[in-house]
Amino acid sequence: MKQIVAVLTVLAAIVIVWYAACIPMNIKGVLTEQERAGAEVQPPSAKDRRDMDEIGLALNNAFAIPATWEQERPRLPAPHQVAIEMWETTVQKKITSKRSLIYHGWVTLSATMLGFVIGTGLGILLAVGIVHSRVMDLSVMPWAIVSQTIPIIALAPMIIVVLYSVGVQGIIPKAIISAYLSFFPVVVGMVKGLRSPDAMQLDLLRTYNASRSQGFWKLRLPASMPYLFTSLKIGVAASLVGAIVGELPTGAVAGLGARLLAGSYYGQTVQIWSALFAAAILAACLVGLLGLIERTVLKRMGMAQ
Amino acid sequence: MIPILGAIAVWLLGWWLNSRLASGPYSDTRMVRFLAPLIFGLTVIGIWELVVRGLEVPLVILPAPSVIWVRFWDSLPTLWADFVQTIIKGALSGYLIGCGSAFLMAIAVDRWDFLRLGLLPVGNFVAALPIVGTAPILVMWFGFDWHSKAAVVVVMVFFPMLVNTVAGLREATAMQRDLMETYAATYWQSFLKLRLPAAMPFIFNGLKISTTLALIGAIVAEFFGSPTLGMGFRISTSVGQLSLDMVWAEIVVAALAGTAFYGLVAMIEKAVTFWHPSQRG
Amino acid sequence: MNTENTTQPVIEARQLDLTFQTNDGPIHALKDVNLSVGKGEFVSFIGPSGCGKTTFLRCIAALETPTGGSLTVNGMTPDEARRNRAYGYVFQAAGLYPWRTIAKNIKLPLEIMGYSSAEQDERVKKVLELVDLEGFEGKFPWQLSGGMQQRASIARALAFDADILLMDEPFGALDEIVRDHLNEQLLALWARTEKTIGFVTHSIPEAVYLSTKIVVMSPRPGRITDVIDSPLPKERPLDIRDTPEFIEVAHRVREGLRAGHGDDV
Amino acid sequence: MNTENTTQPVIEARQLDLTFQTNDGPIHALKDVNLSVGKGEFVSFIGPSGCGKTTFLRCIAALETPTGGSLTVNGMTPDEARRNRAYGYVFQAAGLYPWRTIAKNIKLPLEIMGYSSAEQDERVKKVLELVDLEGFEGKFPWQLSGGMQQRASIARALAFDADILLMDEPFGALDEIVRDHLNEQLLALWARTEKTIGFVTHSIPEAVYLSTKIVVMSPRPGRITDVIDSPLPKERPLDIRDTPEFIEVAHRVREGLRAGHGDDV
Amino acid sequence: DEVTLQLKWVTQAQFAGYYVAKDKGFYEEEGLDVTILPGGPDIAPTQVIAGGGADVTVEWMPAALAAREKGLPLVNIAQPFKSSGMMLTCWKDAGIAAPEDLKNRTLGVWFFGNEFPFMSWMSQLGISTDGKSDSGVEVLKQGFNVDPLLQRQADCISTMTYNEYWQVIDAGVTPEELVTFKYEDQGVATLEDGLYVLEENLSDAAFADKMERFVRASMKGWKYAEENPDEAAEIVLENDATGAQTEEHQKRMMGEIAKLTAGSNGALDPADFNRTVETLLAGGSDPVITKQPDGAWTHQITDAALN
Ligand SMILES: Nc1ncnc2c1ncn2[C@@H]1O[C@H](COP(=O)(O)OP(=O)(O)OP(=O)(O)O)[C@@H](O)[C@H]1O
Ligand SMILES: Nc1ncnc2c1ncn2[C@@H]1O[C@H](COP(=O)(O)OP(=O)(O)OP(=O)(O)O)[C@@H](O)[C@H]1O
Ligand SMILES: [Mg+2]
Ligand SMILES: [Mg+2]
Repeated sequence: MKQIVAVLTVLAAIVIVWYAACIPMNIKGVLTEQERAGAEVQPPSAKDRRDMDEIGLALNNAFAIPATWEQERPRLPAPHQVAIEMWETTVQKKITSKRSLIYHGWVTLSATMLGFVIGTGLGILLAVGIVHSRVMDLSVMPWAIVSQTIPIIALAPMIIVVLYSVGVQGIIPKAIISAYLSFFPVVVGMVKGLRSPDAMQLDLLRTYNASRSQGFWKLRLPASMPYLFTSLKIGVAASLVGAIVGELPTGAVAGLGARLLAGSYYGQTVQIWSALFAAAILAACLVGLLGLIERTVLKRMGMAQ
Repeated sequence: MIPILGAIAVWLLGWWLNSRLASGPYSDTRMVRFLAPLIFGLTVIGIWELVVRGLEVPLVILPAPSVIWVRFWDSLPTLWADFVQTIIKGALSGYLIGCGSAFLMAIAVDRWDFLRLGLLPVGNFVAALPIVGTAPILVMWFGFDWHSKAAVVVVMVFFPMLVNTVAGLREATAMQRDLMETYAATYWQSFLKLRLPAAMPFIFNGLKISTTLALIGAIVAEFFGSPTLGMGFRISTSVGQLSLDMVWAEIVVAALAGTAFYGLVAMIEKAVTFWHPSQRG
Repeated sequence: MNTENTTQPVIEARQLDLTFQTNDGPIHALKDVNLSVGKGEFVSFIGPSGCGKTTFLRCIAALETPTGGSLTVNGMTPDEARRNRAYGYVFQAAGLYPWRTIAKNIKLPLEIMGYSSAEQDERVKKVLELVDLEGFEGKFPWQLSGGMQQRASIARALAFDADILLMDEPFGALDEIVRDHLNEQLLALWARTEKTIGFVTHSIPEAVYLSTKIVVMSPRPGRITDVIDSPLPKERPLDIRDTPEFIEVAHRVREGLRAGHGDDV
Repeated sequence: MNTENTTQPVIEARQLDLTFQTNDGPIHALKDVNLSVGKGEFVSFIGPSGCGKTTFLRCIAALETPTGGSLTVNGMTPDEARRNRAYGYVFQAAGLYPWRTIAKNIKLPLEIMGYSSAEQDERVKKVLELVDLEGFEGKFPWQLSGGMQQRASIARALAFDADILLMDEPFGALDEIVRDHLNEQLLALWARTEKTIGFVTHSIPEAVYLSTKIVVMSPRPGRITDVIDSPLPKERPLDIRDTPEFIEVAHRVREGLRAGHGDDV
Repeated sequence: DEVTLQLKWVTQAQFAGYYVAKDKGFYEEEGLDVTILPGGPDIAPTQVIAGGGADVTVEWMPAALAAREKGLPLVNIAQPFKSSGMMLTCWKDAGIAAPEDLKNRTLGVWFFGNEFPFMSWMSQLGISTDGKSDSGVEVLKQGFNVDPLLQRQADCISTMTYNEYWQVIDAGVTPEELVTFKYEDQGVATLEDGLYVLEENLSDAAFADKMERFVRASMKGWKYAEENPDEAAEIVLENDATGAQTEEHQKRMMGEIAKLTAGSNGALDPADFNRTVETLLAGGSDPVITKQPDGAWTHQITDAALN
């Protein structure tokens, strides 16, 4: 309850700041429009206004302030503009329509899910290898860190082209980029998790003369569950970013990334912002869903108190 | 065919060497901890070279490491200029501003519970905004030079740093806090003497995550507009010109810079949090 | 009987009540607790796990707020007393800060209370001697054994001049020999400084050996079932534990405990 | 004296040595340890912290490899004995797996050793009775008090038929009343099953009350300073602790400990 | 037979001919099953074809010639676009009237292989591109929209006659406020939107035959699009998966595109090729190509396809 009040307060504060920020951000564009429409603007020429202070401009031309919240292509769209756009492109469009955000969200989501499954699968396998083989631990782990310093996003177009060349197209290239991004947090989290049993718990199994696989299934795997879920949550958000990145270079085909690109290409700031928010909401939903699964699983395992 | 067999041989050799090292008597020494990944890296590079040569992969798809190496040495001045533009100006300044302001914000969040309850969920939401969407907006707002890149980096590192620092500041155990209570310590006394030191492992965790984010952010932001300089600019332009060797040379720079940056932060961490069990092990 | 009536009470609880609200419903941790402790007394609290010993100590130190009844310390509320820095508290685990050396850990309260640097050094030296830890000032907590850590945490509580020393099972983790030794030292310190001490323990001999007053508690809800004023003299060599008076008091404590335990074994 | 010579030794250590290599240089944890334990004996290990009690127990269970001397268990190496599942080990902390219910925790060794499902259920039922935990099968560890957890971990070690039960301070965290009760039960169990038991404790009365043989150890380097064969009968009511024999043995143990302690108090 | 076509950019009227040919069944008539892959901001069509991801690609000639020098033997088999649509669009009030006025300004330029015509032009003008000075300009790598001009971060930006220019106009700017320099008018135009294939494939008779049919059908599509611009624009819209394109913009674009394709029957005019090569060879200190390209185009396909 207290949390809801707090969140709403913070949101309200953000919205107010946002509206206020629209004024200096958009005032120059608005004044240019007003000038073209014949209004009297101080100073009258766009060239003079170019290097002027925005807040001063807004004060000098107070009549133009309301228009900063209504521009068609603002530098910073007002919150209600984004909200209306999202409403129109989700609820008011058929979800099969190419103009529906839900359709595009679904396209992105399917690549995200595929990539997430591949990424986590590989991540867990690698983590198991690292935990069980000292050779892998010594030689692979440092490179996993180095691999994260490579700007994969910059490589996305090349990856896609290379995959084209072996005949892989469509959802797979996106999924691979998304898998690459989700892979690392899962490896790190799972290595930590699989190593989380303490010496005593391991010794206990030794006194039973348990085999390695028994040790894995009965001790390491269950013990790693909380870590797994934490890293899955990070991983799924990364996956989504990966899928969106993968959509950019393949051209404005479909998906939230394509929406972002098209919005950017045609200067449709409102569309960019609504695609951005759609992506963030999608991420929040995925993380929330994982949180829900986490809670039920851990509860059934008796690990949530 | 022969290069492919060679590649398999290189793989087996690398694996054999590392197995020997790992199970040998010195497997816990620093030397091995350094050597094993090196051997692994060299193995991968060897295989790469042989496969590219063996299958005659075109240069415009994947250049061989030797070609990249030559390009790297030939283009040092360009690479250096790009490095300064992207890493020093864009990534580093954004990193400092972002981590610094996140730290200050974390103190405020820690101080007022209301902020923690309200801001953190919103913060997590904002952190989920994909960089490829925010970068063009920030380029539009902050111009083409490194300022917009720094802004992208600030946005990227702010929330991971905030979340980690806030978690860290709550890390002190109830008993440690109670002790401060019995001394009737003021807020700032208990902050400086208890919560801040206890938070250090978490703060460094955030700082480490942020290093790679900063690098990636600065490079990717250049895709959306830049002066004719910078690693992201060079990568995308070189792809267009099919100079894949240059692309990979820049990637080498990014990996080197990222590893060095990460390593530096990890070293400072070791010095500051020497007392933490994870550093003593 | 010897001290309670002669001096004004330092700690006075009347019908003290404390209920924790938890997700599984309320837990009645303390119920109708009445206790009066005079200046310079050594009070031990003993009772089965979960009977509210720690909770009561925390109430005295203003770390917990009672939900009913009254509690005064030196005639003030516990919170005022806390602000006057009346308490030295030793927690069950040593709770040293791992990033500070032993000496710096002991200096912690002194820094907070604004002692001069010279005074800090002097006091650290004094209390380290008191707990036999000379030469370990520069070590970090994790370089010391559990027993040494516990002693350092006692030194930390002694470093400043708190009237009231509250100790929650300080010797729980130590072996018998070390424990005996520290018991002797604690008694000597108490005799010298006239501090009022509240002491939680699970060991009957320890409680009887140390205390002027033994408070036996029982759980669900936590309450005091017996308060035993010790007839033992203030001067207590270790072998006092073989005297009939000692064995008798120990027996009474054991009976009280057993009664409180009931079915819960 | 009573059992050692009549049966073939189950555990036999000759000049056992163990040195840990650490960053701060080697630590000599065990030096020249000689011990022979017969079938069905109850051996207690007592000594100050860090004297190598745990290390010795771990050597027996093949969790640690000695660096010198010889050690045989049932005439085999400890590792062979481990593979024959000769050991039930109770660790100092309960160490239950938090994601398993009490019943499932007790089943863990049974699953690993491949008992049939029906047999598992039956054994769980039996050992839960033995430690007075009927009705708690479905609970998770954190829903139990510390004492109950410790009992569950003892049940886990009893569930399969290990010849040798090794217990490392199993009752360290319990209060005296609960401890007495568990001591009685452990003795009863031992009398019934004829297991050989190795038991680490810090409490002199506990060691004397339980054991047929008390091994006193001293640190730096860890070695055995005294082995006391108990003259007490096998049948031991709780009040045997007030008999002169008991007090005498306790005295001898205390003296041995004090000698070993030396300056290290 | 299957043919994969890689476009240079996203689905829009710039590629109307191919979409029309597909939609109207012209490819089918030739017995072809054509897959059209849209491009995007960071996809290099040359790289796609090098990797075997496409049989034929739409590319600009400078990029294709540069790739050829890099060892990727691309050959122009058809040239549906006669003229160049590229231009530089500037604010008039910034005081720019002639190319000489560009000195000391900030210009937005596309990179990713599209910077070659601009670089050649600047070197012909004797203007350096290393930064603002009396003899130089500051070059920005502009993104794929017209914001830098609208936000006045740049004095001039690159635009296409059929696309970005109209976005500026759509943003409310009147043509009178702008000054444009068409590369065509400046004599530095280079050939755009040609069809390129890998040289080694051409010697394969089956492939050549496939390309003949492809070019024939494509040109039929182009001519149909020229004659029915509105219908062509709608076909493009139907093929746009993002749903971001507007009908108005695409119809107008189709109109502009028609002007560029008008003079071509699909066969490359060698004179245009030579002019392009000259322009590129003149490209200053860091020229796009260093030597006269050899065999970079052929009439083999168009001769067979169009006669
Ligand atoms: N913060 C809390 N919230 C809810 N319940 C609590 C809290 N602290 C203590 N309790 C409950 O209050 C009761 C008394 O706890 P307390 O810690 O005082 O026992 P104790 O006598 O110190 O036991 P022990 O000997 O195990 O330390 C217990 O039932 C405990 O579960
Ligand atoms: N894995 C290890 N590496 C290095 N030193 C060790 C290790 N295990 C134990 N030691 C050292 O060996 C000595 C004996 O330790 P051990 O745990 O056997 O003592 P203990 O008698 O069980 O003490 P306690 O009563 O505190 O449990 C100690 O000095 C300890 O520090
Ligand atoms: Mg307590
Ligand atoms: Mg031990």
